[in-house]
Amino acid sequence: MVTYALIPLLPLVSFIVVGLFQKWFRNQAHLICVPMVFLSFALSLTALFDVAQGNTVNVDFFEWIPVGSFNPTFGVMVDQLTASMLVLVTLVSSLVHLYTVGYMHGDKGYDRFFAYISLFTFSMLVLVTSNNFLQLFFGWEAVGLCSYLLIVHWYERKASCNASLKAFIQNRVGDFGFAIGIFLIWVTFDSVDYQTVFAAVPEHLDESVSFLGWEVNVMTMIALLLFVGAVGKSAQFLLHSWLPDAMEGPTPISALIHAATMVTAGIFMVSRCHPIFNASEVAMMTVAIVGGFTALFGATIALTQNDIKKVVAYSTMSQLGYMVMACGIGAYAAGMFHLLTHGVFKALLFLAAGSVIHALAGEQDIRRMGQAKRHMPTTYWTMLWGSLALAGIFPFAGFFSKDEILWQAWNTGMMGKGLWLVGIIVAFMTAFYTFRVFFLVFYGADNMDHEVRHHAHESPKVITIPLVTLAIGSLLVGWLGQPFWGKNPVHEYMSPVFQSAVSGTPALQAHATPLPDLVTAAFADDDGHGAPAAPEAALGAEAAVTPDAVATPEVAMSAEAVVTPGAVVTPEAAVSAEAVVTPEAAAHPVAAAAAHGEEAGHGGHDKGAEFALMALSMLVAVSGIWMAHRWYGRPSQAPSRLAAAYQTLYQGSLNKWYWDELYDAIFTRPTLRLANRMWRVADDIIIDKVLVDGVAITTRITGEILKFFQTGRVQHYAMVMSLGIFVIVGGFFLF
Amino acid sequence: MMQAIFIYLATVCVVCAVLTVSLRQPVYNVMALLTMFFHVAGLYVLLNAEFLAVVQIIVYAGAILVLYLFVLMLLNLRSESRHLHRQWPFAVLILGSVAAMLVGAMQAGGFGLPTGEAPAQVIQAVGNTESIGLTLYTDYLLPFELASLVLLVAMIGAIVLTKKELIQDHGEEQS
Amino acid sequence: MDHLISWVIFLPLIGAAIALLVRDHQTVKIITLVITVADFLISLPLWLGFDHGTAAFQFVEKAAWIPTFHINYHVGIDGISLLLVIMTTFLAPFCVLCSWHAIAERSREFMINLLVMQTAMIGVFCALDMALFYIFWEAMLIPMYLIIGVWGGVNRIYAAVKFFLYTLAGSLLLLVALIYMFFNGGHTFDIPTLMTVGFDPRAQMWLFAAMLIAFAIKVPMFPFHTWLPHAHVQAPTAGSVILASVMLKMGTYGFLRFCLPMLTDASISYTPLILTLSVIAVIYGAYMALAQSDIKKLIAYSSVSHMGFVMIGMFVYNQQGIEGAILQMINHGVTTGALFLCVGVIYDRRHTREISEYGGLAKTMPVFCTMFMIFTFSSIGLPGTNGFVGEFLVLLGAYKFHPLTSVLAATGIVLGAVYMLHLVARMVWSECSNPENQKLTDLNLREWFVLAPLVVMVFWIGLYPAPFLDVMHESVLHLLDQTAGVAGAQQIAMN
Amino acid sequence: MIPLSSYVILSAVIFFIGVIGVVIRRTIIVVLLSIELMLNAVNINFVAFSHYLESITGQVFVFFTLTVAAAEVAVGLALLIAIYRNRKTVNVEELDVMKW
Repeated sequence: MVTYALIPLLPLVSFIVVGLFQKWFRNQAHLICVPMVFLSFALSLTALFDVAQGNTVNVDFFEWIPVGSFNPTFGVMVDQLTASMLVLVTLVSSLVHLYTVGYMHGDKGYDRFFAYISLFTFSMLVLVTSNNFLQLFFGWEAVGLCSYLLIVHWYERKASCNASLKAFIQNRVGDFGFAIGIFLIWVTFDSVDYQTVFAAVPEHLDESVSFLGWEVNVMTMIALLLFVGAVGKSAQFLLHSWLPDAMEGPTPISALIHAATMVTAGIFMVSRCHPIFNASEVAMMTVAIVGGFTALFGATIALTQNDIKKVVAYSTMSQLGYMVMACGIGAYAAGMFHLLTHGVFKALLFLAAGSVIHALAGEQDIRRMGQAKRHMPTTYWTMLWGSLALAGIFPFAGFFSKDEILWQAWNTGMMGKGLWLVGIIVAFMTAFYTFRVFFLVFYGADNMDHEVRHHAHESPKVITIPLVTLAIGSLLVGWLGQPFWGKNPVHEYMSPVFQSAVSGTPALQAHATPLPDLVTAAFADDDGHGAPAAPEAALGAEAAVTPDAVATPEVAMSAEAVVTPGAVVTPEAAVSAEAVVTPEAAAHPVAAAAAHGEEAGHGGHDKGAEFALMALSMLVAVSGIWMAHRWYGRPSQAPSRLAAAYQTLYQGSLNKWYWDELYDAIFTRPTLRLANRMWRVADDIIIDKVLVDGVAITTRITGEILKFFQTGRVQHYAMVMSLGIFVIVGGFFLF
Repeated sequence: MMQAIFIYLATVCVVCAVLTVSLRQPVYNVMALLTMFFHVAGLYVLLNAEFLAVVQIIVYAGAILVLYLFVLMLLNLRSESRHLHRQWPFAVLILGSVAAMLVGAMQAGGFGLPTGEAPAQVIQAVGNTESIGLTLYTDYLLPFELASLVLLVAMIGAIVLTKKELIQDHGEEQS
Repeated sequence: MDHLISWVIFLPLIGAAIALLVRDHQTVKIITLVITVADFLISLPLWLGFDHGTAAFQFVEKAAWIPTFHINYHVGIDGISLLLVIMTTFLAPFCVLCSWHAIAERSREFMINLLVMQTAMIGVFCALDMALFYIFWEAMLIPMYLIIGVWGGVNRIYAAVKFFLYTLAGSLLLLVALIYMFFNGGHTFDIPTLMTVGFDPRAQMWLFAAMLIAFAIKVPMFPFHTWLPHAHVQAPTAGSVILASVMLKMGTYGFLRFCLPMLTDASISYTPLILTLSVIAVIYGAYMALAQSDIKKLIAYSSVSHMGFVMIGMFVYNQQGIEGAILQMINHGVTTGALFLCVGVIYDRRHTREISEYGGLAKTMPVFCTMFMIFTFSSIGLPGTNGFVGEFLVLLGAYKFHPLTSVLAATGIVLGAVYMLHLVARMVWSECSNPENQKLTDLNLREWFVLAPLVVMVFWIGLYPAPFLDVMHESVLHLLDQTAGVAGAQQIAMN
Repeated sequence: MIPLSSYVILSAVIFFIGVIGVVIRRTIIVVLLSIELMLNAVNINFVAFSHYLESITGQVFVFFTLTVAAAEVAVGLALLIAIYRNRKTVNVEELDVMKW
């Protein structure tokens, strides 16, 4: 049990040691950080192995803030969900640590960088192993802090200062919603511990809390508020504009933080709190729609970006949309599986992109690259494998996890089918833009400028080793969730976590689609672990959620929109932001039309349908690649002609549908102007000069006026005195 | 009989008071005040305060007015043309109304004050001066001493004020 | 030593007396340092020996002082005032250390002022007799006035006079209220007994109004806050630290000690007003801070925002809210005090408070920047630092009492991040263009000793606040019984 | 028998004539005279009350007003002379040095 506590603490030890004794390390910080992370990776493997045996752990170490009934603790809870996340986080983190030794070699802030990565790993692990909402919040914000510190690593550059500020504030807006969610949880359940809260969900199903006049079901309210936190952290639709800007930071952290770990925290939280989400259809539908739309939104922008890291960033946003969509339709296991596979091959793509940039002396614009195949063969084939995995081609990981989501989407009624359609379109776009980048970088016209080509070289060993391991991983990890023979191992593994809650919620028509109940469960895992001992779970994890949504999307959307980032939060402001959102709903006809689907997926489906769908998505992916090859493989004018034809669409996509300018216009500039005017006028003049100094001035003026009575002549004073007597005696007699 | 004497004395006092205030010549003012002092002494006699009447005449008429006359002669003040303020009617009006209001107030209020234990007959028997002396030197000894102190201060003050230039500018010629 | 509290209160005064006799400036500084550290050490037994079980006042000392007016020297502490006393004594040595070289001329008088100030402040927290409380309350103003007026910045006279008169006007109203309570409370100034006297509600309304204005000026609450930026900008570093970390707590302590227990009906009926003002203070303070170009003014407005949180925490009538408020008082003291010390460090080097003058400090002063960042994040309320614990409890309590207030106040979390990180971005991160910034030296040992303990405090309260919270439980519950007992606070559905 | 109120009215009238004198006359001498008038009015009151309330204290107090009056006149006239010496005038309106 102590070993579980060690997993988060080891990186913390290395952070403290490097942090305090930075001067003594002199660019040798990796001597302590890398072994520590690998050690915690090994520990998390053992944790995975224990959990696979079925014995989960939930222990509290010490009370954090003991005040009356509210007393959150620091503790560790390791169950199937956490174990998988532990492995992913520590795996990617250790590979990135290794990678950084090469990539950041010779950088001024070398030790500082290592210190902050290990702090990041610590906070991510605390977040993942938390057993109550407050420790989750602690990890949540600590992770935001580390991403802020790492993005601003090269603080000389103005762009990275702005990007870090933007990232932290947008995360902070998400945390604002998350904090309110935790308040509501505590007020309804009188506890913040996962165990007690999830167990008590059934009793509070019909309670409602008034919010700005509306009586909203308390579960929906909590779910939506928590989802706001997830949107903030996982860069979903409304709080997404910080992720592409976060590319200002060094590539290792893009790989670690903005691809594999931090951004997935939102999805982890949603799946961790699935009892709450399952208990409210409105929340589930919102999650699904937001996820779906983000996927579409991210993919459309990624099509036209020219910076290699920006393309990969938008593809991350789009894949995150996928995972959120999976959670939205109840397929938490599929969502988590895609999270794992995506973590692997997206980290690979980022690290490969980093190695390309490293090799081409910092060049990031893909239009000034080409024919790089000759110079860096290992980066070439590892990036190829990563792209294939992302596109979802058969043997690679993407294929299994993406199809799993599409299959589950297909199964959950009309809305599910709508989401499936969106999924297929996004799959096509993903394949297209991934290979657009791939061909532009490695094939196509060689428009690298001269001296860059002259000393473009393959990256050193310490960079290519992580690339190779990740490439192998992105090949094999997919097979973990293979649906072909035997039970799907990931479902088996995840079922105790998600199945326990499902049976507990009577409100849900638990119309379980029975698992493909094949007998043998080949648990092939590249780490060579024993066969799963999970019992034959009748109830599939992804209980179909009948989307007979009571509240229309607008209600859900308005709750979503209340949390406008950073503006003066008055209900009126919320309404204006909501207007922005509704067009999105219109632009997404499929979901709106499918809002009231009929009874969820038909009875026991047969394997055939699943395989047919897989073939279809495979076909879509291949056609995407073929189109990318035709347009970018060989120099051709097709893309420029197309761009000229649909000028508005192209410009829109290129400028990220003008969301940054929109936020700037709605929030940043008015806030600054308001603050300035308020200070100049309200504080300085009205309160300070008029009221406070005003009192001083009035006293002086009255003094001036009274001065005229002092004529200096004794007789006047006598006169005034007698008048005084007159008044007093008169007063005395009158009253 | 007493009524007539009182009315005579009262009217003369008021008339003299008005004359003291209104006459142009300072000497005539002093003379008017002198006559008023005599009639006030008369009033005291009427109120069985004979000793006070005598003291009144000696001190007020004898000492104080003489002092005034000295100063008048010393500064040989002549009457000036405008001896009253420009807006004197306005002041008289106000203060007159104040006086009237106060007099009216006096009428209304009863004077239920505690009576002392020395009725007029006892004073007659013992003798006005003796009874004053008796109370003065028993109950009011401290005020008596303080009064002497006041007089002392006044004397020193008067001397210092008037003799100032002798000490200060010994050599200068008389300003 | 039985008269522990009296020693804690009057040791600085004895120190001041000794300092008066000594001519040489350097020895006076050393004496002051020794006295303040000794004062801190003897205040520790108060905390260690504090009995967590009872809500009654402890270490009580009572002696007749002015019998004719029924005023007696009655001191004692309970869960609420203990931590404030400890914080005052804890911060004093830092004020002395940070003004070691900063105060060049007349540093002897400066040190004496600090010591007298110290006595007055601890006295206010320990006084259990209203007259004694008032005397210390007023005594505190004079040394602060001198510190700002004599050793201050350019137009220090204006700031000092404004500060003095503003607070004095408030405290006169307080005096009127005290006297009324003396006569109607059975001719006694004794606070514990007056807590049991139920004044009639109509009178309570007037009393509360008087006290509200007196304490609101001190807190400072929204409309009465304009003296704070002026005072902070003109005050020397040590003055700013004391002003921010201890003097602002007088107002809130006053509410906790006088208004809530004694004038409960009035408190409950005034709650809507106070909560609205505090929410405005939170958001307004944040907006003001965003628009500042002077660091000290920015931090001054941020403390208006933080104190808005404290005020909200106090008027939500549940344990989380009040304990959050008390803890937030301590946190604000530590964090804002530390921020002012940091400003003092760079002010000693560059002698300017304009943010535009600085840039890229991370290159030349890395250690300072890390400390500054830690205090910024504590001021924002990042979990793991002390700011978070206080703010979270306050918002939690507020949510239970009136959700809309809590949501509006919670925007303070976001706004806080905006203006503080905006400051950090302009000062610490951007490139080091200004030539003077290039040759800035990093923290010397003295400055390091000033800031390091505060960093420890930030993380200690942030990660393990139990020892601080256990002290308060009984007293806060007792306070809640007093308030709830009178009018069933819970059923006030304000929304 | 003369009622007490008539004496009181008499002294009030004289008192106010004194006040009017103080206010409207321009030379200090007459102002001082008017003050004498006011003091005499007060004495009348004292004696009247002493007679009607059968208590000697009223008359004793007359002595004290007497001393005060004497002292006042002495100092007043000394002042007058000093002013006359410096300012060559006794006209009250010209003595307004205390004007703001």
